[in-house]
Amino acid sequence: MSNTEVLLQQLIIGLSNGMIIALIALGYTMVYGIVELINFAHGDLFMLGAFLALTVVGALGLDAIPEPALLSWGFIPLLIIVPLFCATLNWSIDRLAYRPLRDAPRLAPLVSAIGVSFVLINIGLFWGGLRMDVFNGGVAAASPKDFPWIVSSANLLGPDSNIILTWNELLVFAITVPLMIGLSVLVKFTRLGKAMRAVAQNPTAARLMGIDVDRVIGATFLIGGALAGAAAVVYSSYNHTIYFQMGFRVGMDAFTAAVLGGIGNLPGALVGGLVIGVIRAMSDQYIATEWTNVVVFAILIVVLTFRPSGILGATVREKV
Amino acid sequence: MRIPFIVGLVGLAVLSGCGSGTPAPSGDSNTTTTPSATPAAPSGGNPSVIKIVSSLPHTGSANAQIMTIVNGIKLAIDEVGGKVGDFTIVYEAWDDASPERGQWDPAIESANAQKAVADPDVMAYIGTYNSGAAKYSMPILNNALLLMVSPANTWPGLTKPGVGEANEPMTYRPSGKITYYRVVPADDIQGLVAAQWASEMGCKKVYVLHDRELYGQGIAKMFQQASGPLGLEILGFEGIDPKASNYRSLVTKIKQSAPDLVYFGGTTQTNAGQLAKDLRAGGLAVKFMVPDGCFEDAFIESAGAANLEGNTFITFGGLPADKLTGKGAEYYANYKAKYNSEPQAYSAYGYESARAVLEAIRIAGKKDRAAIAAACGQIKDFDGLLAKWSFDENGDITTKTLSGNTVKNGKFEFVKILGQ
Amino acid sequence: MSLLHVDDVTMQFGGLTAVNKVDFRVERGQIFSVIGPNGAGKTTVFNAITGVYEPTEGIILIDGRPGMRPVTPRTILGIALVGVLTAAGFTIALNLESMWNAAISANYIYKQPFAWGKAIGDALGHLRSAPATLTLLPAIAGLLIGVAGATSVWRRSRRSPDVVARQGVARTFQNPRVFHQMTVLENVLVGMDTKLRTRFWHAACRLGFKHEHCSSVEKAMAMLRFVELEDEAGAAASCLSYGHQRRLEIARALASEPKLLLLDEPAAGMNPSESVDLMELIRKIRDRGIAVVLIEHHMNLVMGVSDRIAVLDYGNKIAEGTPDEIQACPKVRKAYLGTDLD
Amino acid sequence: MPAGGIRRILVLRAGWILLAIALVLPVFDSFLPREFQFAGLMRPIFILAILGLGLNVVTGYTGLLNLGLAAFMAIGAYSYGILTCDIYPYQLSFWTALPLTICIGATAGIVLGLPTIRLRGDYLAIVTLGLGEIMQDTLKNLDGITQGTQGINPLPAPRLFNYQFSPENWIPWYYLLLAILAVVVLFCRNLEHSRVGRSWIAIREDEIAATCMGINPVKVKLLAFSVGAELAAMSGGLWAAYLGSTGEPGNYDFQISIIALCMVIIGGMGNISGVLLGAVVMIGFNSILLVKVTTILAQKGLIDTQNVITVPSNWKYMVFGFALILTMRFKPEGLLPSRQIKAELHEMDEDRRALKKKAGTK
Repeated sequence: MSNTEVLLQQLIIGLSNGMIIALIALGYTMVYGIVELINFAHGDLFMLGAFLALTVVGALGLDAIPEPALLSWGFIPLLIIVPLFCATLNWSIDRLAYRPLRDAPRLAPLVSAIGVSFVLINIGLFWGGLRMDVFNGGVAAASPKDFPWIVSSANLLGPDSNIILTWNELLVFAITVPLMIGLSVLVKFTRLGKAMRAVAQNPTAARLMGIDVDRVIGATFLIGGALAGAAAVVYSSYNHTIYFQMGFRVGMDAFTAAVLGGIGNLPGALVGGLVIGVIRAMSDQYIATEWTNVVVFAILIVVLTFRPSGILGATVREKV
Repeated sequence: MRIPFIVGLVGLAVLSGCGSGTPAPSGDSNTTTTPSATPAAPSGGNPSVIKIVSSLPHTGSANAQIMTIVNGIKLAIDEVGGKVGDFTIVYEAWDDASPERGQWDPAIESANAQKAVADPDVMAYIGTYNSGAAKYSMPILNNALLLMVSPANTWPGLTKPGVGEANEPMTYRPSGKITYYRVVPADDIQGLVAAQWASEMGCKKVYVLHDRELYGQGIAKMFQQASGPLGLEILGFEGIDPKASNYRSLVTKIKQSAPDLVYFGGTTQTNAGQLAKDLRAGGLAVKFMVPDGCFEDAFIESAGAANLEGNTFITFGGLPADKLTGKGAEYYANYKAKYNSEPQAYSAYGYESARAVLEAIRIAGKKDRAAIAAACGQIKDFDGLLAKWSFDENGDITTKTLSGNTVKNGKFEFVKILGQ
Repeated sequence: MSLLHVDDVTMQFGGLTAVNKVDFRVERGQIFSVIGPNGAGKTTVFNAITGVYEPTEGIILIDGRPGMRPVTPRTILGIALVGVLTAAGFTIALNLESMWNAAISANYIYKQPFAWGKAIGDALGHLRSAPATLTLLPAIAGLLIGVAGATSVWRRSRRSPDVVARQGVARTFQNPRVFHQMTVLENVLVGMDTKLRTRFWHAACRLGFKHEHCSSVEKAMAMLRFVELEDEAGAAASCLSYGHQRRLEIARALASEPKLLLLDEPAAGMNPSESVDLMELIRKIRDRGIAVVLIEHHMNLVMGVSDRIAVLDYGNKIAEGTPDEIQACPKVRKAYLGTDLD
Repeated sequence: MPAGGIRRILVLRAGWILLAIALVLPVFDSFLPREFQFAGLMRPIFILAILGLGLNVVTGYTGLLNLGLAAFMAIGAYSYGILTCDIYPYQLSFWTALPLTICIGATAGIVLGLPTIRLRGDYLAIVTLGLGEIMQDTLKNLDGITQGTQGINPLPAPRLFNYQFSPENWIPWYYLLLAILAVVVLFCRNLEHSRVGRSWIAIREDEIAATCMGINPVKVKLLAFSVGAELAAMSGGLWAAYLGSTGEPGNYDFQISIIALCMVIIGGMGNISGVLLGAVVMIGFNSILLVKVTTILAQKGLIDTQNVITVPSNWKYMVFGFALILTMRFKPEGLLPSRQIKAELHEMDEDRRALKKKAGTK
């Protein structure tokens, strides 16, 4: 492989990984923007989404297809069921664990979110014990599960090409980009979007204007959950391994992306995700795999030193 | 008023501490743990009962493997009818793992060791599964001269001087006596044999990866050291992040250097499955070799059988159960008859370690920790599963037989015996 | 020189101009009121004075000094030090393992005595012989990042309310901001913070601490007596009524022994008799030699105590003068009542 | 009102009650049947309680969310390891190494706090979270110095007036750790009731109001951050000394930070007795009760390891999670009431007592 090819390949990998990170980061950033809560459970919600995806794959027998077609029909039920599940779950979590704490001190919902995250991790552990073939009969509940290929793994650039680009990479973009465009349109132009921005700016004023704040927040959790669900499908079909503790690491990457881009800022989440994805790929290639996490962290610190609110974040003026 | 109280408290603490312990003999202040001349074995207990405990990580992804080890131990005890001489043998399986780690936990392992020491009936300690865990329990058990036999520890430094750290293995033997034995060949042998096998298969250039864990990194280093004399070129030696979501960037980097073989020192728990997947997805159709930490069904399950098919090679410090002959074949048949399932790779070693313990008790013939531990070292030409073996002066087993395995049709398949 | 100089101060939030070229001066011992309809920008002026906001334009001087951290030789030295340390940190971080190997691993033989001098020499020797990409480059990068980072951080924190407070300006807030989880007494003790000398280790070990503690509690109690809250000293601040919280805020502000006290609507929500008491209190504060700037809607109170009054409307100062002059000013009446009465 | 009286005593004297219980526990414990003995397992509680007190300074008093305290614990453990182990040339004793460890922890806190402490609360949370993760990576990667995942061992046990502590005899350890914990508690109490503690709490309560009182928020926060780091490093050093090994870097992971957070939250934020109680509850549940229950159930043959749901320790996350959620929902001030309620109960506040004394002497 020539150096250019390597660079191109790493860019493809970095951007694909970055897109997935960004998709999850969007969920963090939306919730943060509107209720100023770091939704710690988001990564684990995503993990449960991946477990559901695997269950659906097992139930539909998608794992039995030896050589999947270019675009498997199996994606369609996955992309409906999993986001729906995650959205409902996220909404319920908000309803039960966060909403009663709306007026409590800042730390209270955050701690509650950590608690929810634990509960979800535990559910994930038990889920892995499900007596299904895709979970290996549920004998070793905690061990990583193989997520079968549901999309063709053939190289689109021809079998001899050094650069690998498959439907998997394209699918990451094909699912993520429309979702992001849809989200921006929703936030910019719809009634709900306007209400969301109003609540984000000032919940009290929004309530006085006749906006049902709780409903708007609930809708935000629904959308954030659906994004996590979509991310779970994309992630699982791209990486092919899921395990019950993956929510933490993936969530942390996404959260770092949200902060790097400027938390509460939708384009910021995208920028942050892509930047982190590409930095990871480049660090793996040109520095050393074992130092990648440290490199990402160092860059985060340097960026925050110069721009305390992230790359695209606006300076917040506290009301006095 | 408060300060005097605290001072008093500290004084009280010191006092009670001095009262309850034996003062250390004055001597070289550099020695870290002063051996007490006669380890005070806890009194009490039932004189006709000898308790054997095992400390293995039940919780976590090694679970399936561990269960077959425990079954192996039980099998060995049942074979002697639960009695050695006049002593009734009681066995307890302890867990040294915690769910949040999904593997062994240092606090639990050292608590287990202390618990074993405190129990007057415990005469032998089978464990640990992980070499890292052994480092915690070894000094504690050694100080009490309690026999410890490991079915799975492969870190060379635990027994052999000169291969590990400067203070190994003496640091694990505060009493100066050897009380730790293992029935598996250590990693230096496995690393060497793996490199030999790679060379035999015609590989010239290898890329070595490891999981930055004690076991994986250690064995990868042994592989690297053995490679030089064999004429294998090491293209890279790199640690991976076991929690990463994928290794595609790394695979691209490896691809650029075009190796014949990728060696990964790691286990199923440290994402060997994902690495195998990404090697294939990244279009790197080279040989992939892993050590015995991946010799369990969970590896095939998490990697997806198709990704391992044909070009994945696993070294294992022993033979697969169904390839055993003689005593080994007997064990395999008994196991299947008793538990109605296939034993996993380390089950045989669980069985073997329990047999070693029982043999030691038989030789010693009395319920005395020091005697039993010493007796274990005297085991010679024991009719083992693979061949006749003895314990050498370090407490290592003398057999050096390893097997080379591959994956065919979603199952491990034995290829050949290595290192003979 | 007047105590407080507000010179052509403009505050913009995005496109909105909240305060437009406002100027006034407050002299020592004066009670100065700022009045105006809601949203006229009064509180914004307070925030600009106390350093909570940075004015978009204009100058604010307290006792002739701007309310921000001055650039001193110490600042420059500090930034330079951060730069040098970052440079050293970067270089060492990149060479840590190899330096360690050269100094420690190569020289230490298990349980043998260790030659420290040789080890240090070897470490430095190793650094000297390392390629420039591993030493000079990170050093330069570290120096640049360190200096730039430190400058950026320092500039951002330059204008901070605590700097202004240390210059002798104390304030209260429109909605009382007492520390709810502390007792009333502790609230006042926080106000005294700048006057206390207890250092960290002294506090932790209770060395030479009793004396200051007693005298500060005594002073705090005197403060509470001054605002007639001494009976509540041990109560949690959150248990106080609204009016009492306002008094507590005043006591807390006074505890910092300010030269200038800014009161933001101290009489809001008070009944007439309470505001008479308050008027008395404000005079008493002035008599201690403290200048008071007051934002207030209660015209009786304002006209009763003020020496001078400035009137804001839509961010502009429309009038300034003695109470009599203000009462006579037609522009003010128009601003308040919307039409010219005459 | 007797009920109120008992409650008052419980609230105001919780620390003393806990201390008294801790002092007699080993005696009481020796009367229990062997399989129910647990006092030896209390030692991790004492060590981790120090960590909890460190977090209490940062999060409880100052309101900064530090999710990476484990990083400082790791720094402490490894500093202690490098300073004492005989494979390095330093080979200091416990009593010299521990203070040095604390100093290293405090310095690390300042160095890492300087660029980050000005960040808003949630940004600080992610930065500290990241710090906790990369500290493990760094320690693993620098294996030439830290022995990587092998951990540094063995570490010498302390020696006190000719008495050599040893791993087998737990009672001296018990009292040593208890005494150190008592000193740390005293340290924290003194700080809490001093100018330093007041400024921490003021910053937590209302940063703007506190700054307008002349408190420099950066200095105050940095101090809190570094005190937290120093206590965490101390607990790390003790942990390493207690285990006789630093363990592998992966032991100092997010779980540790979270357990510390749970202690502080469940026990009662900003309340020392609460943190101690939280430590007892959390660690007691985590490494004593759960282990005991699992062992007993296993002996009775009620556990099917092939089935995750039947293993009690697999329910741990669930229990922790619900504990956190329910605490926040129904008792956000924690098990032991916070200062505010304490203040209500205080009729003779300490400060007023000081005043009375002063007035009396005049």
